[in-house]
Amino acid sequence: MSLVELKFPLELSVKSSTDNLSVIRDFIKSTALSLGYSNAVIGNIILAVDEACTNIIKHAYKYSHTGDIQIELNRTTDKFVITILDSGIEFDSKLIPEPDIKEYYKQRRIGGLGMYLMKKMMDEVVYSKNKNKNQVKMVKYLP
Amino acid sequence: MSLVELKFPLELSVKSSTDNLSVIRDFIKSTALSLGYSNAVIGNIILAVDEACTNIIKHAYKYSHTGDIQIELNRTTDKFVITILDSGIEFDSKLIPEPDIKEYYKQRRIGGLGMYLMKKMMDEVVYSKNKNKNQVKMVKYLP
Amino acid sequence: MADFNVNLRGVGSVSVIDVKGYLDAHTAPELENMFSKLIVDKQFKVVVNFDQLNYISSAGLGVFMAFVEQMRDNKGDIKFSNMNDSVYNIFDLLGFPVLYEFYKDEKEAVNKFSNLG
Amino acid sequence: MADFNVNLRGVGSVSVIDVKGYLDAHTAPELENMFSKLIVDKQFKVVVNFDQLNYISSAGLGVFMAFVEQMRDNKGDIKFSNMNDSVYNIFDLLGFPVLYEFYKDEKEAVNKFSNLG
Ligand SMILES: Nc1ncnc2c1ncn2[C@@H]1O[C@H](COP(=O)(O)OP(=O)(O)O)[C@@H](O)[C@H]1O
Ligand SMILES: Nc1ncnc2c1ncn2[C@@H]1O[C@H](COP(=O)(O)OP(=O)(O)O)[C@@H](O)[C@H]1O
Repeated sequence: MSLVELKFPLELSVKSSTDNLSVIRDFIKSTALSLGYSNAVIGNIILAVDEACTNIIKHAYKYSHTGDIQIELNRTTDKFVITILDSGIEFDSKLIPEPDIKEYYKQRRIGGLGMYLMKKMMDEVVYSKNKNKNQVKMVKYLP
Repeated sequence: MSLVELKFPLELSVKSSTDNLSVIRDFIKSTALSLGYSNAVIGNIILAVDEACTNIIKHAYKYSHTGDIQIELNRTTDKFVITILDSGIEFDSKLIPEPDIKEYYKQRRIGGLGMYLMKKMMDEVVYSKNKNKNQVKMVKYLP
Repeated sequence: MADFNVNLRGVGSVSVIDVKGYLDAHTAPELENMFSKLIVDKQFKVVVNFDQLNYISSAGLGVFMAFVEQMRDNKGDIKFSNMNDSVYNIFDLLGFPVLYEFYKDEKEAVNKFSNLG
Repeated sequence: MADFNVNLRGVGSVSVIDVKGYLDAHTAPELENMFSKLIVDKQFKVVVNFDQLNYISSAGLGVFMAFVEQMRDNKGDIKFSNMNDSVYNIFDLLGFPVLYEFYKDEKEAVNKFSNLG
Protein backbone atom coordinates (compact mmCIF):
# COMPACT_ATOMS: atom_id res chain seq x y z
CA MET A 1 0.00 0.00 0.00
CA SER A 2 1.40 3.30 -1.07
CA LEU A 3 0.89 6.20 1.30
CA VAL A 4 1.12 9.72 0.05
CA GLU A 5 3.07 12.00 2.36
CA LEU A 6 2.57 15.47 1.03
CA LYS A 7 5.65 17.65 1.01
CA PHE A 8 4.80 20.98 2.59
CA PRO A 9 4.44 23.92 2.23
CA LEU A 10 1.65 23.87 -0.32
CA GLU A 11 0.28 27.18 -1.47
CA LEU A 12 -2.82 28.26 -3.33
CA SER A 13 -3.37 31.83 -4.54
CA VAL A 14 -6.75 32.96 -5.79
CA LYS A 15 -8.59 36.16 -6.53
CA SER A 16 -11.03 37.45 -3.92
CA SER A 17 -14.26 36.16 -5.40
CA THR A 18 -16.85 33.91 -3.81
CA ASP A 19 -16.72 32.04 -7.14
CA ASN A 20 -13.38 30.65 -6.02
CA LEU A 21 -14.59 29.26 -2.67
CA SER A 22 -15.20 25.86 -4.25
CA VAL A 23 -11.61 25.59 -5.48
CA ILE A 24 -10.37 26.59 -2.04
CA ARG A 25 -12.52 23.93 -0.39
CA ASP A 26 -11.31 21.27 -2.83
CA PHE A 27 -7.69 22.21 -2.12
CA ILE A 28 -8.18 21.88 1.63
CA LYS A 29 -10.05 18.64 1.17
CA SER A 30 -7.39 16.90 -0.88
CA THR A 31 -4.68 18.00 1.55
CA ALA A 32 -6.58 17.10 4.69
CA LEU A 33 -7.49 13.70 3.27
CA SER A 34 -3.85 12.77 2.90
CA LEU A 35 -3.18 13.80 6.50
CA GLY A 36 -5.56 11.10 7.67
CA TYR A 37 -8.34 13.11 9.30
CA SER A 38 -11.84 11.64 9.49
CA ASN A 39 -14.43 12.95 7.07
CA ALA A 40 -16.15 14.82 9.88
CA VAL A 41 -12.97 16.65 10.86
CA ILE A 42 -12.14 17.38 7.22
CA GLY A 43 -15.58 18.95 6.92
CA ASN A 44 -14.81 21.16 9.90
CA ILE A 45 -11.47 22.31 8.54
CA ILE A 46 -13.03 23.08 5.17
CA LEU A 47 -15.74 25.12 6.85
CA ALA A 48 -13.24 27.14 8.89
CA VAL A 49 -11.22 28.00 5.79
CA ASP A 50 -14.37 28.86 3.83
CA GLU A 51 -15.47 31.22 6.63
CA ALA A 52 -12.05 32.88 6.83
CA CYS A 53 -11.91 33.42 3.07
CA THR A 54 -15.52 34.57 2.90
CA ASN A 55 -14.71 37.21 5.51
CA ILE A 56 -11.70 38.36 3.52
CA ILE A 57 -13.80 38.68 0.36
CA LYS A 58 -16.64 40.44 2.17
CA HIS A 59 -14.86 42.63 4.69
CA ALA A 60 -11.22 43.02 3.63
CA TYR A 61 -11.91 43.40 -0.09
CA LYS A 62 -15.55 44.57 0.06
CA TYR A 63 -16.51 42.10 -2.67
CA SER A 64 -13.96 43.42 -5.18
CA HIS A 65 -12.69 40.53 -7.27
CA THR A 66 -9.24 41.98 -7.80
CA GLY A 67 -7.72 41.22 -4.41
CA ASP A 68 -5.42 38.30 -3.68
CA ILE A 69 -5.99 35.55 -1.17
CA GLN A 70 -3.02 33.36 -0.41
CA ILE A 71 -3.48 30.09 1.44
CA GLU A 72 -0.37 28.40 2.72
CA LEU A 73 -0.49 24.93 4.24
CA ASN A 74 2.16 23.53 6.52
CA ARG A 75 2.55 20.62 8.84
CA THR A 76 4.66 20.35 11.94
CA THR A 77 5.12 17.18 13.95
CA ASP A 78 1.70 17.52 15.51
CA LYS A 79 -0.13 20.34 13.74
CA PHE A 80 -1.73 21.13 10.41
CA VAL A 81 -1.18 24.87 9.99
CA ILE A 82 -3.27 26.93 7.60
CA THR A 83 -2.10 30.50 7.00
CA ILE A 84 -4.30 32.84 5.00
CA LEU A 85 -3.00 36.19 3.82
CA ASP A 86 -4.72 39.14 2.22
CA SER A 87 -3.82 42.71 1.29
CA GLY A 88 -7.23 44.18 1.99
CA ILE A 89 -8.50 46.53 4.67
CA GLU A 90 -6.70 46.15 7.94
CA PHE A 91 -8.58 44.19 10.55
CA ASP A 92 -8.15 44.15 14.30
CA SER A 93 -9.84 40.97 15.44
CA LYS A 94 -9.59 42.11 19.05
CA LEU A 95 -12.28 44.69 18.31
CA ILE A 96 -14.74 41.93 17.44
CA PRO A 97 -16.41 40.65 20.59
CA GLU A 98 -16.82 36.93 21.06
CA PRO A 99 -20.49 36.51 20.22
CA ASP A 100 -22.80 35.36 22.96
CA ILE A 101 -24.82 32.88 20.99
CA LYS A 102 -27.89 33.36 23.18
CA GLU A 103 -27.73 37.14 22.90
CA TYR A 104 -27.12 36.69 19.25
CA TYR A 105 -30.45 35.02 18.67
CA LYS A 106 -32.32 37.45 20.86
CA GLN A 107 -31.08 40.21 18.62
CA ARG A 108 -31.73 38.08 15.56
CA ARG A 109 -28.63 39.36 13.87
CA ILE A 110 -28.04 37.91 10.45
CA GLY A 111 -24.26 37.72 10.26
CA GLY A 112 -21.59 37.34 12.89
CA LEU A 113 -21.35 33.57 12.94
CA GLY A 114 -18.27 33.11 10.77
CA MET A 115 -15.52 33.80 13.26
CA TYR A 116 -17.41 31.87 15.92
CA LEU A 117 -17.48 28.82 13.64
CA MET A 118 -13.78 29.18 12.80
CA LYS A 119 -12.88 29.06 16.49
CA LYS A 120 -15.19 26.12 17.13
CA MET A 121 -13.84 24.13 14.19
CA MET A 122 -10.12 24.71 14.75
CA ASP A 123 -7.79 24.24 17.70
CA GLU A 124 -6.15 27.65 17.29
CA VAL A 125 -7.14 30.80 15.39
CA VAL A 126 -4.78 33.77 15.50
CA TYR A 127 -5.07 37.04 13.58
CA SER A 128 -1.97 39.16 13.01
CA LYS A 129 -0.07 41.30 10.50
CA ASN A 130 2.63 39.80 8.28
CA LYS A 131 4.68 42.23 6.15
CA ASN A 132 1.81 44.63 5.55
CA LYS A 133 -0.60 41.81 4.91
CA ASN A 134 -3.41 40.60 7.10
CA GLN A 135 -2.83 37.09 8.32
CA VAL A 136 -5.03 34.54 9.97
CA LYS A 137 -3.34 31.38 11.12
CA MET A 138 -5.48 28.40 11.96
CA VAL A 139 -4.25 25.19 13.49
CA LYS A 140 -5.78 21.75 13.66
CA TYR A 141 -3.93 19.10 15.63
CA LEU A 142 -3.00 16.10 13.53
CA PRO A 143 -5.07 12.96 14.03
CA MET B 1 -29.17 27.02 -10.70
CA SER B 2 -26.02 28.67 -9.55
CA LEU B 3 -23.04 28.46 -11.85
CA VAL B 4 -19.57 28.98 -10.53
CA GLU B 5 -17.43 31.14 -12.77
CA LEU B 6 -13.95 30.91 -11.40
CA LYS B 7 -12.02 34.16 -11.28
CA PHE B 8 -8.60 33.60 -12.82
CA PRO B 9 -5.65 33.47 -12.41
CA LEU B 10 -5.52 30.64 -9.91
CA GLU B 11 -2.14 29.52 -8.71
CA LEU B 12 -0.82 26.49 -6.89
CA SER B 13 2.75 26.20 -5.62
CA VAL B 14 4.13 22.91 -4.41
CA LYS B 15 7.47 21.32 -3.65
CA SER B 16 8.99 19.03 -6.27
CA SER B 17 7.94 15.69 -4.88
CA THR B 18 5.92 12.97 -6.55
CA ASP B 19 4.00 12.87 -3.24
CA ASN B 20 2.37 16.11 -4.34
CA LEU B 21 1.14 14.86 -7.73
CA SER B 22 -2.23 13.94 -6.23
CA VAL B 23 -2.82 17.47 -4.94
CA ILE B 24 -1.86 18.85 -8.34
CA ARG B 25 -4.31 16.52 -10.07
CA ASP B 26 -7.10 17.47 -7.66
CA PHE B 27 -6.45 21.17 -8.29
CA ILE B 28 -6.67 20.71 -12.06
CA LYS B 29 -9.76 18.59 -11.69
CA SER B 30 -11.74 21.05 -9.63
CA THR B 31 -10.82 23.89 -11.98
CA ALA B 32 -11.52 21.98 -15.19
CA LEU B 33 -14.86 20.78 -13.82
CA SER B 34 -16.09 24.32 -13.41
CA LEU B 35 -15.04 25.14 -16.99
CA GLY B 36 -17.54 22.58 -18.25
CA TYR B 37 -15.28 19.99 -19.87
CA SER B 38 -16.46 16.40 -20.16
CA ASN B 39 -14.97 13.88 -17.76
CA ALA B 40 -12.92 12.36 -20.57
CA VAL B 41 -11.34 15.69 -21.46
CA ILE B 42 -10.75 16.51 -17.79
CA GLY B 43 -8.90 13.20 -17.52
CA ASN B 44 -6.71 14.20 -20.45
CA ILE B 45 -5.86 17.60 -19.00
CA ILE B 46 -5.02 16.05 -15.64
CA LEU B 47 -2.73 13.54 -17.34
CA ALA B 48 -0.90 16.23 -19.31
CA VAL B 49 -0.26 18.26 -16.16
CA ASP B 50 0.82 15.16 -14.24
CA GLU B 51 3.32 14.30 -17.00
CA ALA B 52 4.69 17.84 -17.13
CA CYS B 53 5.15 17.96 -13.35
CA THR B 54 6.60 14.45 -13.22
CA ASN B 55 9.20 15.52 -15.77
CA ILE B 56 10.08 18.58 -13.71
CA ILE B 57 10.52 16.45 -10.59
CA LYS B 58 12.55 13.80 -12.42
CA HIS B 59 14.62 15.80 -14.85
CA ALA B 60 14.68 19.44 -13.74
CA TYR B 61 15.06 18.71 -10.02
CA LYS B 62 16.53 15.17 -10.19
CA TYR B 63 14.10 13.97 -7.53
CA SER B 64 15.17 16.57 -4.96
CA HIS B 65 12.13 17.58 -2.87
CA THR B 66 13.29 21.12 -2.28
CA GLY B 67 12.46 22.63 -5.66
CA ASP B 68 9.39 24.70 -6.40
CA ILE B 69 6.73 23.95 -8.98
CA GLN B 70 4.31 26.75 -9.72
CA ILE B 71 1.13 26.06 -11.64
CA GLU B 72 -0.79 29.05 -12.90
CA LEU B 73 -4.20 28.68 -14.47
CA ASN B 74 -5.79 31.25 -16.73
CA ARG B 75 -8.68 31.44 -19.09
CA THR B 76 -9.07 33.59 -22.17
CA THR B 77 -12.25 33.82 -24.23
CA ASP B 78 -11.59 30.46 -25.84
CA LYS B 79 -8.67 28.85 -24.03
CA PHE B 80 -7.81 27.25 -20.74
CA VAL B 81 -4.12 28.09 -20.25
CA ILE B 82 -1.93 26.13 -17.85
CA THR B 83 1.51 27.57 -17.17
CA ILE B 84 3.99 25.53 -15.16
CA LEU B 85 7.21 27.09 -13.89
CA ASP B 86 10.28 25.57 -12.27
CA SER B 87 13.75 26.76 -11.26
CA GLY B 88 15.51 23.49 -12.00
CA ILE B 89 17.99 22.46 -14.66
CA GLU B 90 17.50 24.29 -17.91
CA PHE B 91 15.75 22.30 -20.59
CA ASP B 92 15.73 22.78 -24.32
CA SER B 93 12.72 20.86 -25.54
CA LYS B 94 13.89 21.27 -29.14
CA LEU B 95 16.66 18.78 -28.40
CA ILE B 96 14.11 16.09 -27.62
CA PRO B 97 12.99 14.39 -30.81
CA GLU B 98 9.31 13.67 -31.37
CA PRO B 99 9.16 9.97 -30.59
CA ASP B 100 8.21 7.63 -33.38
CA ILE B 101 5.89 5.37 -31.47
CA LYS B 102 6.67 2.38 -33.72
CA GLU B 103 10.41 2.83 -33.39
CA TYR B 104 9.86 3.33 -29.73
CA TYR B 105 8.47 -0.13 -29.24
CA LYS B 106 11.08 -1.75 -31.44
CA GLN B 107 13.70 -0.35 -29.11
CA ARG B 108 11.57 -1.20 -26.09
CA ARG B 109 12.57 1.95 -24.33
CA ILE B 110 11.02 2.37 -20.94
CA GLY B 111 10.57 6.12 -20.69
CA GLY B 112 10.01 8.80 -23.26
CA LEU B 113 6.22 8.76 -23.38
CA GLY B 114 5.50 11.73 -21.15
CA MET B 115 6.01 14.57 -23.59
CA TYR B 116 4.26 12.60 -26.32
CA LEU B 117 1.19 12.24 -24.10
CA MET B 118 1.25 15.93 -23.19
CA LYS B 119 1.10 16.89 -26.86
CA LYS B 120 -1.63 14.37 -27.58
CA MET B 121 -3.75 15.50 -24.66
CA MET B 122 -3.48 19.26 -25.15
CA ASP B 123 -4.09 21.60 -28.07
CA GLU B 124 -0.83 23.50 -27.57
CA VAL B 125 2.36 22.74 -25.62
CA VAL B 126 5.14 25.33 -25.66
CA TYR B 127 8.38 25.27 -23.68
CA SER B 128 10.23 28.53 -23.01
CA LYS B 129 12.16 30.54 -20.44
CA ASN B 130 10.43 33.07 -18.20
CA LYS B 131 12.63 35.27 -15.98
CA ASN B 132 15.24 32.59 -15.40
CA LYS B 133 12.62 29.96 -14.86
CA ASN B 134 11.69 27.09 -17.11
CA GLN B 135 8.18 27.43 -18.38
CA VAL B 136 5.83 25.05 -20.12
CA LYS B 137 2.56 26.50 -21.29
CA MET B 138 -0.21 24.12 -22.23
CA VAL B 139 -3.49 25.14 -23.80
CA LYS B 140 -6.79 23.32 -24.05
CA TYR B 141 -9.56 25.00 -26.03
CA LEU B 142 -12.65 25.63 -23.97
CA PRO B 143 -15.63 23.33 -24.55
CA MET C 1 -20.93 23.00 -12.96
CA ALA C 2 -24.06 23.54 -10.90
CA ASP C 3 -22.75 24.07 -7.44
CA PHE C 4 -26.07 24.81 -5.90
CA ASN C 5 -29.66 24.39 -6.89
CA VAL C 6 -32.87 25.57 -5.28
CA ASN C 7 -36.31 24.38 -6.30
CA LEU C 8 -39.79 25.32 -5.13
CA ARG C 9 -42.75 22.95 -4.81
CA GLY C 10 -46.22 23.51 -3.37
CA VAL C 11 -47.50 20.82 -1.02
CA GLY C 12 -51.00 21.89 -0.08
CA SER C 13 -50.68 25.32 1.46
CA VAL C 14 -47.03 24.74 2.29
CA SER C 15 -44.06 25.82 0.17
CA VAL C 16 -41.31 23.22 0.05
CA ILE C 17 -37.85 24.40 -0.96
CA ASP C 18 -35.42 21.72 -2.08
CA VAL C 19 -31.82 22.74 -1.66
CA LYS C 20 -29.09 20.81 -3.41
CA GLY C 21 -25.31 20.92 -3.44
CA TYR C 22 -23.16 23.57 -1.80
CA LEU C 23 -24.71 26.50 0.04
CA ASP C 24 -21.98 29.07 0.67
CA ALA C 25 -21.44 32.82 0.35
CA HIS C 26 -21.50 32.44 -3.41
CA THR C 27 -24.77 30.57 -3.68
CA ALA C 28 -26.68 31.93 -0.67
CA PRO C 29 -28.09 34.89 -2.68
CA GLU C 30 -30.06 32.43 -4.75
CA LEU C 31 -31.79 31.04 -1.68
CA GLU C 32 -32.34 34.61 -0.50
CA ASN C 33 -34.13 35.42 -3.77
CA MET C 34 -36.36 32.43 -3.32
CA PHE C 35 -37.39 33.59 0.14
CA SER C 36 -37.95 37.14 -1.10
CA LYS C 37 -40.30 35.80 -3.76
CA LEU C 38 -42.22 33.79 -1.18
CA ILE C 39 -42.67 36.94 0.91
CA VAL C 40 -43.97 38.85 -2.12
CA ASP C 41 -46.38 35.98 -2.85
CA LYS C 42 -47.44 35.92 0.80
CA GLN C 43 -46.32 32.32 1.19
CA PHE C 44 -45.22 32.15 4.80
CA LYS C 45 -45.35 28.42 5.52
CA VAL C 46 -42.06 27.02 4.38
CA VAL C 47 -40.34 23.67 4.69
CA VAL C 48 -36.73 23.46 3.54
CA ASN C 49 -35.83 19.94 2.45
CA PHE C 50 -32.08 19.38 2.91
CA ASP C 51 -32.01 15.87 1.50
CA GLN C 52 -29.55 16.74 -1.25
CA LEU C 53 -27.58 19.48 0.48
CA ASN C 54 -23.91 18.55 0.87
CA TYR C 55 -22.56 21.63 2.54
CA ILE C 56 -23.56 24.81 4.35
CA SER C 57 -21.50 27.72 5.63
CA SER C 58 -22.58 30.63 7.83
CA ALA C 59 -23.67 32.56 4.75
CA GLY C 60 -26.33 29.91 4.19
CA LEU C 61 -27.36 29.84 7.83
CA GLY C 62 -27.76 33.61 7.71
CA VAL C 63 -30.50 33.33 5.09
CA PHE C 64 -32.79 31.49 7.48
CA MET C 65 -32.07 33.98 10.24
CA ALA C 66 -32.91 36.79 7.84
CA PHE C 67 -36.37 35.52 6.95
CA VAL C 68 -37.72 33.42 9.81
CA GLU C 69 -39.11 36.34 11.77
CA GLN C 70 -41.13 37.65 8.85
CA MET C 71 -42.60 34.21 8.30
CA ARG C 72 -43.54 33.86 11.95
CA ASP C 73 -45.00 37.36 12.14
CA ASN C 74 -47.36 36.20 9.40
CA LYS C 75 -48.46 32.97 11.08
CA GLY C 76 -45.97 30.96 9.12
CA ASP C 77 -42.57 29.44 9.88
CA ILE C 78 -39.43 27.97 8.34
CA LYS C 79 -39.08 24.30 9.24
CA PHE C 80 -36.26 21.99 8.26
CA SER C 81 -36.37 18.39 7.08
CA ASN C 82 -34.19 15.55 5.79
CA MET C 83 -30.90 17.01 6.98
CA ASN C 84 -27.81 14.79 6.91
CA ASP C 85 -25.64 14.56 10.01
CA SER C 86 -22.77 16.71 8.84
CA VAL C 87 -25.05 19.60 7.94
CA TYR C 88 -27.12 19.16 11.10
CA ASN C 89 -23.99 19.34 13.23
CA ILE C 90 -23.34 22.89 12.06
CA PHE C 91 -26.90 23.97 12.86
CA ASP C 92 -26.64 22.21 16.19
CA LEU C 93 -23.35 23.84 17.11
CA LEU C 94 -24.91 27.25 16.56
CA GLY C 95 -27.95 26.48 18.68
CA PHE C 96 -30.48 26.44 15.86
CA PRO C 97 -32.45 23.51 17.34
CA VAL C 98 -33.67 25.89 20.07
CA LEU C 99 -35.10 28.24 17.50
CA TYR C 100 -36.15 26.03 14.59
CA GLU C 101 -38.02 22.76 14.20
CA PHE C 102 -36.12 19.91 12.54
CA TYR C 103 -37.89 16.85 11.10
CA LYS C 104 -36.62 13.61 9.66
CA ASP C 105 -39.23 13.63 6.91
CA GLU C 106 -40.59 16.38 4.78
CA LYS C 107 -44.12 15.01 5.28
CA GLU C 108 -43.86 15.32 9.04
CA ALA C 109 -42.73 18.92 8.68
CA VAL C 110 -45.52 19.75 6.24
CA ASN C 111 -48.13 18.16 8.49
CA LYS C 112 -47.06 20.31 11.41
CA PHE C 113 -48.41 23.29 9.51
CA SER C 114 -51.80 21.65 8.85
CA ASN C 115 -52.12 20.76 12.51
CA LEU C 116 -51.71 24.39 13.39
CA GLY C 117 -54.49 25.17 10.95
CA MET D 1 -4.76 7.83 2.35
CA ALA D 2 -3.92 4.80 0.24
CA ASP D 3 -3.46 6.20 -3.20
CA PHE D 4 -2.42 2.98 -4.77
CA ASN D 5 -2.57 -0.65 -3.85
CA VAL D 6 -1.12 -3.71 -5.49
CA ASN D 7 -2.06 -7.26 -4.54
CA LEU D 8 -0.83 -10.63 -5.76
CA ARG D 9 -2.95 -13.77 -6.16
CA GLY D 10 -2.08 -17.14 -7.64
CA VAL D 11 -4.63 -18.60 -10.05
CA GLY D 12 -3.27 -21.98 -11.04
CA SER D 13 0.14 -21.35 -12.51
CA VAL D 14 -0.69 -17.76 -13.30
CA SER D 15 0.12 -14.75 -11.10
CA VAL D 16 -2.70 -12.22 -10.99
CA ILE D 17 -1.81 -8.68 -9.90
CA ASP D 18 -4.70 -6.51 -8.79
CA VAL D 19 -3.97 -2.82 -9.13
CA LYS D 20 -6.13 -0.29 -7.36
CA GLY D 21 -6.32 3.49 -7.27
CA TYR D 22 -3.83 5.87 -8.84
CA LEU D 23 -0.76 4.60 -10.65
CA ASP D 24 1.61 7.52 -11.20
CA ALA D 25 5.30 8.38 -10.81
CA HIS D 26 4.85 8.20 -7.05
CA THR D 27 3.24 4.80 -6.87
CA ALA D 28 4.82 3.04 -9.88
CA PRO D 29 7.84 1.85 -7.84
CA GLU D 30 5.51 -0.36 -5.84
CA LEU D 31 4.31 -2.13 -8.97
CA GLU D 32 7.93 -2.37 -10.09
CA ASN D 33 8.81 -4.13 -6.84
CA MET D 34 6.02 -6.60 -7.38
CA PHE D 35 7.33 -7.49 -10.84
CA SER D 36 10.89 -7.78 -9.54
CA LYS D 37 9.69 -10.27 -6.94
CA LEU D 38 7.89 -12.31 -9.59
CA ILE D 39 11.10 -12.48 -11.62
CA VAL D 40 13.05 -13.69 -8.58
CA ASP D 41 10.37 -16.30 -7.95
CA LYS D 42 10.45 -17.33 -11.61
CA GLN D 43 6.80 -16.47 -12.05
CA PHE D 44 6.59 -15.31 -15.64
CA LYS D 45 2.90 -15.73 -16.43
CA VAL D 46 1.22 -12.57 -15.26
CA VAL D 47 -2.25 -11.12 -15.60
CA VAL D 48 -2.76 -7.57 -14.40
CA ASN D 49 -6.35 -6.97 -13.35
CA PHE D 50 -7.20 -3.27 -13.76
CA ASP D 51 -10.73 -3.49 -12.41
CA GLN D 52 -10.09 -1.03 -9.61
CA LEU D 53 -7.50 1.17 -11.25
CA ASN D 54 -8.72 4.75 -11.61
CA TYR D 55 -5.74 6.39 -13.21
CA ILE D 56 -2.48 5.69 -14.98
CA SER D 57 0.30 7.98 -16.18
CA SER D 58 3.32 7.19 -18.34
CA ALA D 59 5.29 6.20 -15.25
CA GLY D 60 2.85 3.33 -14.78
CA LEU D 61 2.92 2.35 -18.43
CA GLY D 62 6.70 2.26 -18.27
CA VAL D 63 6.61 -0.53 -15.68
CA PHE D 64 4.99 -2.92 -18.14
CA MET D 65 7.47 -1.96 -20.86
CA ALA D 66 10.29 -2.62 -18.41
CA PHE D 67 9.29 -6.18 -17.60
CA VAL D 68 7.36 -7.64 -20.52
CA GLU D 69 10.40 -8.79 -22.45
CA GLN D 70 11.82 -10.75 -19.53
CA MET D 71 8.49 -12.48 -19.07
CA ARG D 72 8.27 -13.38 -22.72
CA ASP D 73 11.87 -14.57 -22.87
CA ASN D 74 10.85 -17.08 -20.21
CA LYS D 75 7.75 -18.38 -21.96
CA GLY D 76 5.54 -16.08 -19.99
CA ASP D 77 3.77 -12.80 -20.73
CA ILE D 78 2.04 -9.81 -19.16
CA LYS D 79 -1.63 -9.74 -20.13
CA PHE D 80 -4.19 -7.11 -19.13
CA SER D 81 -7.79 -7.55 -18.01
CA ASN D 82 -10.81 -5.63 -16.74
CA MET D 83 -9.61 -2.21 -17.85
CA ASN D 84 -12.06 0.68 -17.77
CA ASP D 85 -12.42 2.88 -20.85
CA SER D 86 -10.53 5.90 -19.58
CA VAL D 87 -7.47 3.84 -18.66
CA TYR D 88 -7.71 1.80 -21.87
CA ASN D 89 -7.74 4.97 -23.94
CA ILE D 90 -4.27 5.89 -22.71
CA PHE D 91 -2.90 2.44 -23.54
CA ASP D 92 -4.61 2.62 -26.90
CA LEU D 93 -3.24 6.05 -27.74
CA LEU D 94 0.27 4.75 -27.16
CA GLY D 95 -0.22 1.69 -29.33
CA PHE D 96 -0.11 -0.88 -26.55
CA PRO D 97 -2.82 -3.06 -28.13
CA VAL D 98 -0.32 -4.03 -30.83
CA LEU D 99 2.09 -5.31 -28.22
CA TYR D 100 -0.07 -6.58 -25.39
CA GLU D 101 -3.18 -8.71 -25.09
CA PHE D 102 -6.20 -7.08 -23.45
CA TYR D 103 -9.13 -9.11 -22.10
CA LYS D 104 -12.50 -8.14 -20.70
CA ASP D 105 -12.31 -10.78 -17.97
CA GLU D 106 -9.50 -11.97 -15.81
CA LYS D 107 -10.57 -15.58 -16.40
CA GLU D 108 -10.23 -15.22 -20.14
CA ALA D 109 -6.73 -13.82 -19.71
CA VAL D 110 -5.71 -16.57 -17.28
CA ASN D 111 -7.06 -19.26 -19.61
CA LYS D 112 -4.95 -17.98 -22.48
CA PHE D 113 -1.91 -19.13 -20.55
CA SER D 114 -3.27 -22.66 -19.96
CA ASN D 115 -4.08 -22.98 -23.65
CA LEU D 116 -0.49 -22.23 -24.46
CA GLY D 117 0.51 -24.99 -22.03
N1 LIG E 1 -10.85 39.13 7.34
C1 LIG E 1 -11.55 40.18 7.83
N2 LIG E 1 -11.24 41.44 7.44
C2 LIG E 1 -11.91 42.49 7.93
N3 LIG E 1 -12.93 42.39 8.81
C3 LIG E 1 -13.29 41.18 9.24
C4 LIG E 1 -12.63 40.02 8.77
N4 LIG E 1 -13.20 38.96 9.36
C5 LIG E 1 -14.16 39.43 10.18
N5 LIG E 1 -14.24 40.77 10.11
C6 LIG E 1 -15.15 41.62 10.92
O1 LIG E 1 -15.63 40.84 12.00
C7 LIG E 1 -17.05 40.76 11.99
C8 LIG E 1 -17.52 39.37 12.42
O2 LIG E 1 -17.21 38.44 11.42
P1 LIG E 1 -18.07 37.12 11.29
O3 LIG E 1 -18.19 36.51 12.63
O4 LIG E 1 -17.46 36.25 10.26
O5 LIG E 1 -19.50 37.58 10.83
P2 LIG E 1 -20.04 38.27 9.50
O6 LIG E 1 -18.95 38.21 8.49
O7 LIG E 1 -21.22 37.46 9.13
O8 LIG E 1 -20.39 39.67 9.90
C9 LIG E 1 -17.44 41.11 10.57
O9 LIG E 1 -18.71 41.67 10.50
C10 LIG E 1 -16.35 42.10 10.17
O10 LIG E 1 -16.66 43.39 10.62
N1 LIG F 1 10.86 19.53 -17.55
C1 LIG F 1 11.97 18.93 -18.02
N2 LIG F 1 13.18 19.34 -17.60
C2 LIG F 1 14.29 18.76 -18.09
N3 LIG F 1 14.29 17.76 -18.97
C3 LIG F 1 13.13 17.30 -19.43
C4 LIG F 1 11.90 17.86 -18.97
N4 LIG F 1 10.89 17.22 -19.60
C5 LIG F 1 11.46 16.32 -20.40
N5 LIG F 1 12.80 16.35 -20.32
C6 LIG F 1 13.74 15.53 -21.12
O1 LIG F 1 13.00 15.00 -22.22
C7 LIG F 1 13.04 13.57 -22.22
C8 LIG F 1 11.71 13.01 -22.70
O2 LIG F 1 10.73 13.24 -21.71
P1 LIG F 1 9.48 12.28 -21.60
O3 LIG F 1 8.89 12.13 -22.95
O4 LIG F 1 8.56 12.80 -20.60
O5 LIG F 1 10.06 10.86 -21.17
P2 LIG F 1 10.76 10.37 -19.83
O6 LIG F 1 10.58 11.42 -18.80
O7 LIG F 1 10.03 9.12 -19.49
O8 LIG F 1 12.18 10.14 -20.21
C9 LIG F 1 13.42 13.19 -20.82
O9 LIG F 1 14.09 11.96 -20.75
C10 LIG F 1 14.31 14.35 -20.38
O10 LIG F 1 15.64 14.16 -20.83
